[in-house]
Amino acid sequence: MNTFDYIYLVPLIPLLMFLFLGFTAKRIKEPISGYLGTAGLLAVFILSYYTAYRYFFVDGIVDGKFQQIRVMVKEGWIHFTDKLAIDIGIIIDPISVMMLVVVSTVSLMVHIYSLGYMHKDTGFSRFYAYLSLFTFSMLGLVLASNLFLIYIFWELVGVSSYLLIGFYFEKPSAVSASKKAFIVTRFADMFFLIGILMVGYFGQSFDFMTLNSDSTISMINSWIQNHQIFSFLGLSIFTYALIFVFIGGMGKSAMFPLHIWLPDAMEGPTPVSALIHAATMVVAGVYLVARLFPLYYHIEGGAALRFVAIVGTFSALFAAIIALTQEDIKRVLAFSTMSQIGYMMMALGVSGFDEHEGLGYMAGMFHLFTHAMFKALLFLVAGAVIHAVHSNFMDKMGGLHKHMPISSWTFLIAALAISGIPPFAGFFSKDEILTAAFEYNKVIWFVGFLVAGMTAFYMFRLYFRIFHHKNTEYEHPPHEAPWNMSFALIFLAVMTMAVGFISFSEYVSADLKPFHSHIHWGDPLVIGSILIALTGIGAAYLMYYKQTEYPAKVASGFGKVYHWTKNKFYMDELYLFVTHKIIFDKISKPIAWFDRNVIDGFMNLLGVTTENLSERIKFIQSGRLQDYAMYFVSGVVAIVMIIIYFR
Amino acid sequence: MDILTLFIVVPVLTVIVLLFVNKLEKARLIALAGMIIQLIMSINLINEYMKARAAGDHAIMLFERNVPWYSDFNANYHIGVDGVSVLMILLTTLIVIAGIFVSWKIDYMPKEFFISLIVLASGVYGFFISLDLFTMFVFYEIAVIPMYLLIGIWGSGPREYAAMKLTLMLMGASALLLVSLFGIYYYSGTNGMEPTFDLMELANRKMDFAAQKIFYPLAFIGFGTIGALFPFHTWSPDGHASAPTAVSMLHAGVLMKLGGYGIFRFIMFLMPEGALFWQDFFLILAVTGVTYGAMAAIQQTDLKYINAYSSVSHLGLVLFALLMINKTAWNGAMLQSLSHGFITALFFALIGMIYGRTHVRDITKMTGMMRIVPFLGVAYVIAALANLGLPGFSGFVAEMNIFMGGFLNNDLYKQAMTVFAVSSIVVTAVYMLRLVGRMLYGPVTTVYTNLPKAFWYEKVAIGILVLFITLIGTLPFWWLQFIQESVDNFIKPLVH
Amino acid sequence: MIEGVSLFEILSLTTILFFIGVYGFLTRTNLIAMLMSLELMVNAEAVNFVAINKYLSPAILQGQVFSLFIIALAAAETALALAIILHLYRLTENIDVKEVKQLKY
Amino acid sequence: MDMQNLLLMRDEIVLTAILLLMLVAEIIIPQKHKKSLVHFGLILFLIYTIQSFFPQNTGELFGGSYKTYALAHFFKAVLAVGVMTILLQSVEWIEQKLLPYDFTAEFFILIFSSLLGLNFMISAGDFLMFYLGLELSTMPIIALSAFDFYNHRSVEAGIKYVMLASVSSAILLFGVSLIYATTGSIYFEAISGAMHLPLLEIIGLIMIFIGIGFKISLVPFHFWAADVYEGAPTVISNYLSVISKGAAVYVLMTLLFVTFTAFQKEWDYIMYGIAILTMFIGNLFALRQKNMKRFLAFSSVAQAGFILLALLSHDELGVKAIIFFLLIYIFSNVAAFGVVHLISLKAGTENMDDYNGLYQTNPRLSLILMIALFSLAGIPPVAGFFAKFFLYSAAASKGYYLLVFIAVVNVTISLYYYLLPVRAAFLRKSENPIPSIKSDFYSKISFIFIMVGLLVLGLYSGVLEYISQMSNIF
Repeated sequence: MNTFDYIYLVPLIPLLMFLFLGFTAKRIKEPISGYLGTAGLLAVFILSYYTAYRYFFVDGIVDGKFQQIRVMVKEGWIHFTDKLAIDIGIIIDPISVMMLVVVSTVSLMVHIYSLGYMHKDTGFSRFYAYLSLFTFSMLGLVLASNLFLIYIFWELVGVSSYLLIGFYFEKPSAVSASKKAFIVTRFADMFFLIGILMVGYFGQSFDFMTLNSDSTISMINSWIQNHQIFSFLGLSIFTYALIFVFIGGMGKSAMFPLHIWLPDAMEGPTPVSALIHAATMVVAGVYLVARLFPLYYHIEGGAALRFVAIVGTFSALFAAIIALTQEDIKRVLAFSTMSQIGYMMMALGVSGFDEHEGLGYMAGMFHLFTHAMFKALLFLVAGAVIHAVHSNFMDKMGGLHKHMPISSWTFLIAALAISGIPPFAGFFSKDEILTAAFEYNKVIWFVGFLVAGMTAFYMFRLYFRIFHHKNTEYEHPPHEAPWNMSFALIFLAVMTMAVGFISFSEYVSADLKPFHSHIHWGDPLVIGSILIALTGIGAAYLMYYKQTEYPAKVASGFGKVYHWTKNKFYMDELYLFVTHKIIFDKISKPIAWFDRNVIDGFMNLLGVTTENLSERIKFIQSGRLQDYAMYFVSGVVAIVMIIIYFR
Repeated sequence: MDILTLFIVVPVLTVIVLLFVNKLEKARLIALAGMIIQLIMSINLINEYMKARAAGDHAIMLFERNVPWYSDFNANYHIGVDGVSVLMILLTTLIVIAGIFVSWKIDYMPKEFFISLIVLASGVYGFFISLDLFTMFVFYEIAVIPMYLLIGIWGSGPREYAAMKLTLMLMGASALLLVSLFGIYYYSGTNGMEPTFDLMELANRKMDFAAQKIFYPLAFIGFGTIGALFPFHTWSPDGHASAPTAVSMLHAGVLMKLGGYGIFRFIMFLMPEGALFWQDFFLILAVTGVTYGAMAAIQQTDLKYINAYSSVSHLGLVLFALLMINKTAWNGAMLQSLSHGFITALFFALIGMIYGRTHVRDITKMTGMMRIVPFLGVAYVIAALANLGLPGFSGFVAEMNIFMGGFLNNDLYKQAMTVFAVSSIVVTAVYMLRLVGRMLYGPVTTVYTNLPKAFWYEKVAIGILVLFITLIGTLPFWWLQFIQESVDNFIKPLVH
Repeated sequence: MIEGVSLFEILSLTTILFFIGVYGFLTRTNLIAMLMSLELMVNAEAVNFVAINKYLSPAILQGQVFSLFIIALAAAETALALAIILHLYRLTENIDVKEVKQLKY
Repeated sequence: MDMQNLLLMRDEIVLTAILLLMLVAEIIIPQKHKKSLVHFGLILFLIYTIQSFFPQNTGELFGGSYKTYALAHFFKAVLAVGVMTILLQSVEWIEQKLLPYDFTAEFFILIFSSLLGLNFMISAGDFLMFYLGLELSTMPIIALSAFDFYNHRSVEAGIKYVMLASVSSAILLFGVSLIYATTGSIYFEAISGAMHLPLLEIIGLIMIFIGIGFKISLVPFHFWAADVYEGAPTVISNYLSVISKGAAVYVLMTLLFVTFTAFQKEWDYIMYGIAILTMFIGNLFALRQKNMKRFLAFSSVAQAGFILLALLSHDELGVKAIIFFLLIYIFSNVAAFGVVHLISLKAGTENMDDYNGLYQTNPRLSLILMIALFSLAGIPPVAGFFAKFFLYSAAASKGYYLLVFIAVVNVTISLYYYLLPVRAAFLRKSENPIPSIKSDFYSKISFIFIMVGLLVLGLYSGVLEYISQMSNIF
């Protein structure tokens, strides 16, 4: 299979672009650097789509099963043992190709969009350098053929996200936000790393194809059978390994309770939020689980997978509730992202493995795909709005529909899509998720169902309050975004409308065998999900289309709950308490004190005692002749005594 | 004159030449010239080495030379190199060169400064090439003692106190080492054989287990002290804080590596049973050092203290890896020695440069340096990222080897210890980013707005170090090929 | 060889003499007195040698020769000491040993 | 008893001869040319030194009361070299302090006779010779240490020294008499043949060894050392600290290793304790000192403690180690004292605090001081390190690891105070440092010689091998 040998170019181009822009950031000025970056991305874009075409339609499928193709770039980049090694390789299979398409599309759009958005920004070139860095890392992440390699790119996307969130590094809030994002994800990555070590130790390989192979799985399962002792709370140590790996994913994908960095991450430039914190990086967790899906599904009857399902479901609900009350539009979008990713996790969690059983898996991937499109779109529109209004807060907005129609229409499309209104993309994926959940567990299904309604509600709350609601007086009237921004918006809107009709299950499935799934329009589930969405929209319309007193009423009606949600259930405060009050003050400070005073003090004490001693005994040398003679004689006597005694 | 002895002769000649000049301009040029020669020789050495290996020379040590010195003590001038020492020599050379560039404008007693610096370096070279315990010890002490003058004369803050403390603690440690050297020596003399100091000879003789139990910890602590083993690390924060830039670089970059190297090359190799006997105990110390150093670093506000503690943490990893007796971990240990050498040298270089501009080392007192001195700022961010183990930089590959190696031990205790050590990567991230956020980012401190940008010589120094940090980080296999074969030879006595 | 007197008696005498000397040296504060007690010790040894020689190995005269030398050297020592003491006296109008303690600690 | 045999004691004869020549010269040289006496004395001693290196056949004289052998001869040569360097350093002092009083010749005569005494002591074959040598070596030095007239300290030093020395020699004599009583002989061979260690004999031996220990200034018999060193003229302190101490160590070694071998076991216990005591006391007292001479005095007390380590191994290794150490110790201490002497002579201060910023004004002197102190502390590549290393290994070879450990701990302590003058000279700065000192030709020579010695002796192993050829004295 050497038809994909060119594939290494896909991550390579952005890398070179990053190095070039990074070293010349001082000299090359706007807009050349921007054009360069975009050109590079365009190349990547074309390559990715070509790859997708080649894979899905020409030579990907062999006797009814999609092949997993591995293109080795550097064998044995690090050899741990002869079995365990970090090989730099590229894996090509449905999900990686699918992610390739997602990343390149969104990234390209963001590049184009930023030409306008970052116009006249001092760090223009730096911005594009960072974007290239991120794109490189993200592409590397999706293409990595090796668990450890994925960890490497995992860290790299983490750092590029850090750099981009802290892009306006003179703004303290941005700095602290970037720091928070990096450290929280780093904390998750620690578990990820430990998980990797355990997987490597028990699975005897880091290579995905080897790990996911039936032989490895049966080997591990038998090991678990024979080593019951290595278990805790009835789960074997290997399940914990998988859970640790998943915790890494939770960190990146902002699952509860590691989500706290995501809202703050909105400090970064909006295109960044669109690219990293909506479409690509945050779904890395989902991608990771999908990558290792066979392991998750088969080890100990999918114990780890249940954990995934629960975490996903809860996060979906939790985020949706918070999103209901936020005032900062980017935060609303952030929480909706979290909620949607929860959805995807849920989908994976409830999924079976082969044929139609694997519906959840397929749906999760599908939702990932569609969500990338419309959520990126939402963010970009939000960016355009912020660009125009110079504020993040809803109450500063309103009635923008007539000022910026394109933004308004595209936003509407995206909002409909995310609310799951046919025929927009979101509907199909979300509906399949709910179907899968229904088959798996009614409670989870119900939560998903509820979340769907909330989603519709807060999205339209957002829409109405930005574009209708009231006629705010702006000091300098907002105008439609420049062509390059609008182009991105329109393109993504088109995608949002189109992608829903891809019969996704033909291409992506848990067991790599394409199967056929279609919507039963008469199915009560489908009807139900559409209805709940409509109710949500209706409620939003009633409360926010015009300025009404309903919102205040409802808020007061909920009382305390409202405040809790508005304050994101005080999660940040909790974390602050734990880190500062406990770790810093109760652990780190004492240690520092201990080191300075006890250990160092001990060493100094030695010196001081010696000097004191020498001061104390100086009287012996009294300077009196007869004392000396006395000591002399007594010395003689003493020695004689000793000898006599010991003899 | 063989290829290795030159590494000692050239510095000595440089020193002799330096004795006859007085001006700074001349002195620094001569010092630089001498070290450039060293660099050429180091590269040539690597080249020769690879040739020899390619030619299928699988001797444990290459380019050996054995000249009887104190023949009635069987103390010989026995030298030779293997992969690790070759790399260590390269490291030393590069860091000394960087150090010379950093102290390009040193004004007070320049000649003496460069002399002591190069004397120190020559001691280090000798240590890395010597295969005889006696020779090794001589060079070790030669390497340690110039620190007193370097810190005491050119240092800052409580320099006299710091210099004295450092010297006494290191000398005390070397005293322990000395005792155990005698132990090794005389126990090799049992059953009729002449006692010997020769490493290769000693390797063939089996040391009495009872004796190993006594002398191994002495030696381990002796080397551990300079390798910042947990309770004996306390000389390093003060020492680093007071030392002049180039000295901190050389000290943290190279001198502290002597510890791990010595344990790897001499102690564990000669006293394997002792090593296994004491393994678990020292493992606790090492792991404590790892997390403890990182935790202590969080609280510091002085740049140099932050780094000193971070060094405690990262060198703790070296000892930790050495104690996880298996090949992967040992590869990691040696790689970490190199990596930490470059990274920490880069750190101290930058600290020196920033301090030279602002005359402040307290991170709470300066913000927004990124805008004022962008080059240094970017370099500092790179250093920080490398230090917290970002892929693509040297720290990552080293630590991954260490953790993997630690976890590969089929022993729950060691795996738990590994998990413990892994936790340090988070803490490292915390203090590193805290530092970057406080000092480099944020609004510009107006006092410092018109500070000079980086000078060419500073850029050269930084460039060298960053280059090698990335080289290790991106091409680990090239470096590991040197380390692996030497590790394979030296771990043999310990693994059955 | 004295009739009726055994070596033991002589030796005990000299020993007593010696320790009287030591005692004197330790207690007397006048330097001259100290010198005299020194003389006591030395003379005790001189007697020792002679007596031992006479009683144990009368054939060879090692001990007696030795004692001769002892006497001579004792004289020399005393002379030297006296000279220095005189010198001290010239400097500080007294020869009390307790005053001789400038150099200490 | 013909001339041929008499030539066995060539060293002593030559020494006596130059001593007498000095006497004659003193008489015949007219008043106005007295200055030339100094050069005359130097030349004479140079001749002696050179001849002492010529090979000499070994044997014994006077029925075994005088015997010479390769090592003894070599050691005498070493002492000669030491004295030579000291004399070179003291030239200026003589010209300043002694010429006016016309004491030049006396100084030389006394030094020579003291050295003569040491030589006799070294090659003594019986207690009589030994005792004579001892006294002959002590008394002139007593005289010399009180040589600095009208300086109360010097006189006090003299008094303390004379009194305590007499006590110690008295005790030694008592011991000798006891040995004589038990073995019926004063000849070493005879004694060692007739030894069967009754209590009396042991007490005697202890007294004898203590008499020697007094000269080596072992704790608790070291009290005179500090005071005498401080009070006496620096030249004399120098001589005391290296020459007479070295000779005493040598004698103790020979007595212990060769003559009284039966007594080794008992003595080793004591020496173990004394070694530890001496090291600690010496170091602890040295820590505090501000006066350089007193400082060096205590440091040399501590050094004596280190020497005992090697005395614990009763074999060739120990002999080697001790001789080598003494050789290098003489070099390093002479260098250190030389610097102190020069400074106290030119700048009139012996206080360590006045050394602040010495490097700025006298870089060479401070370098010499530093190297000398490093050698004393035992830091490579200076010779002292190797000397100490072999001392330890001599002790370790007998399994005294604990003692070695204590010793190295003490080295760490001693390193602290050896670094203090270095700190003063290099690290510290001062408004009015000691003005730049112009050292005279002779001390220059001696310093160059010593520095070469200190740097070469360690790295070049030939010397040790040369010693080890003749170190079989058993």
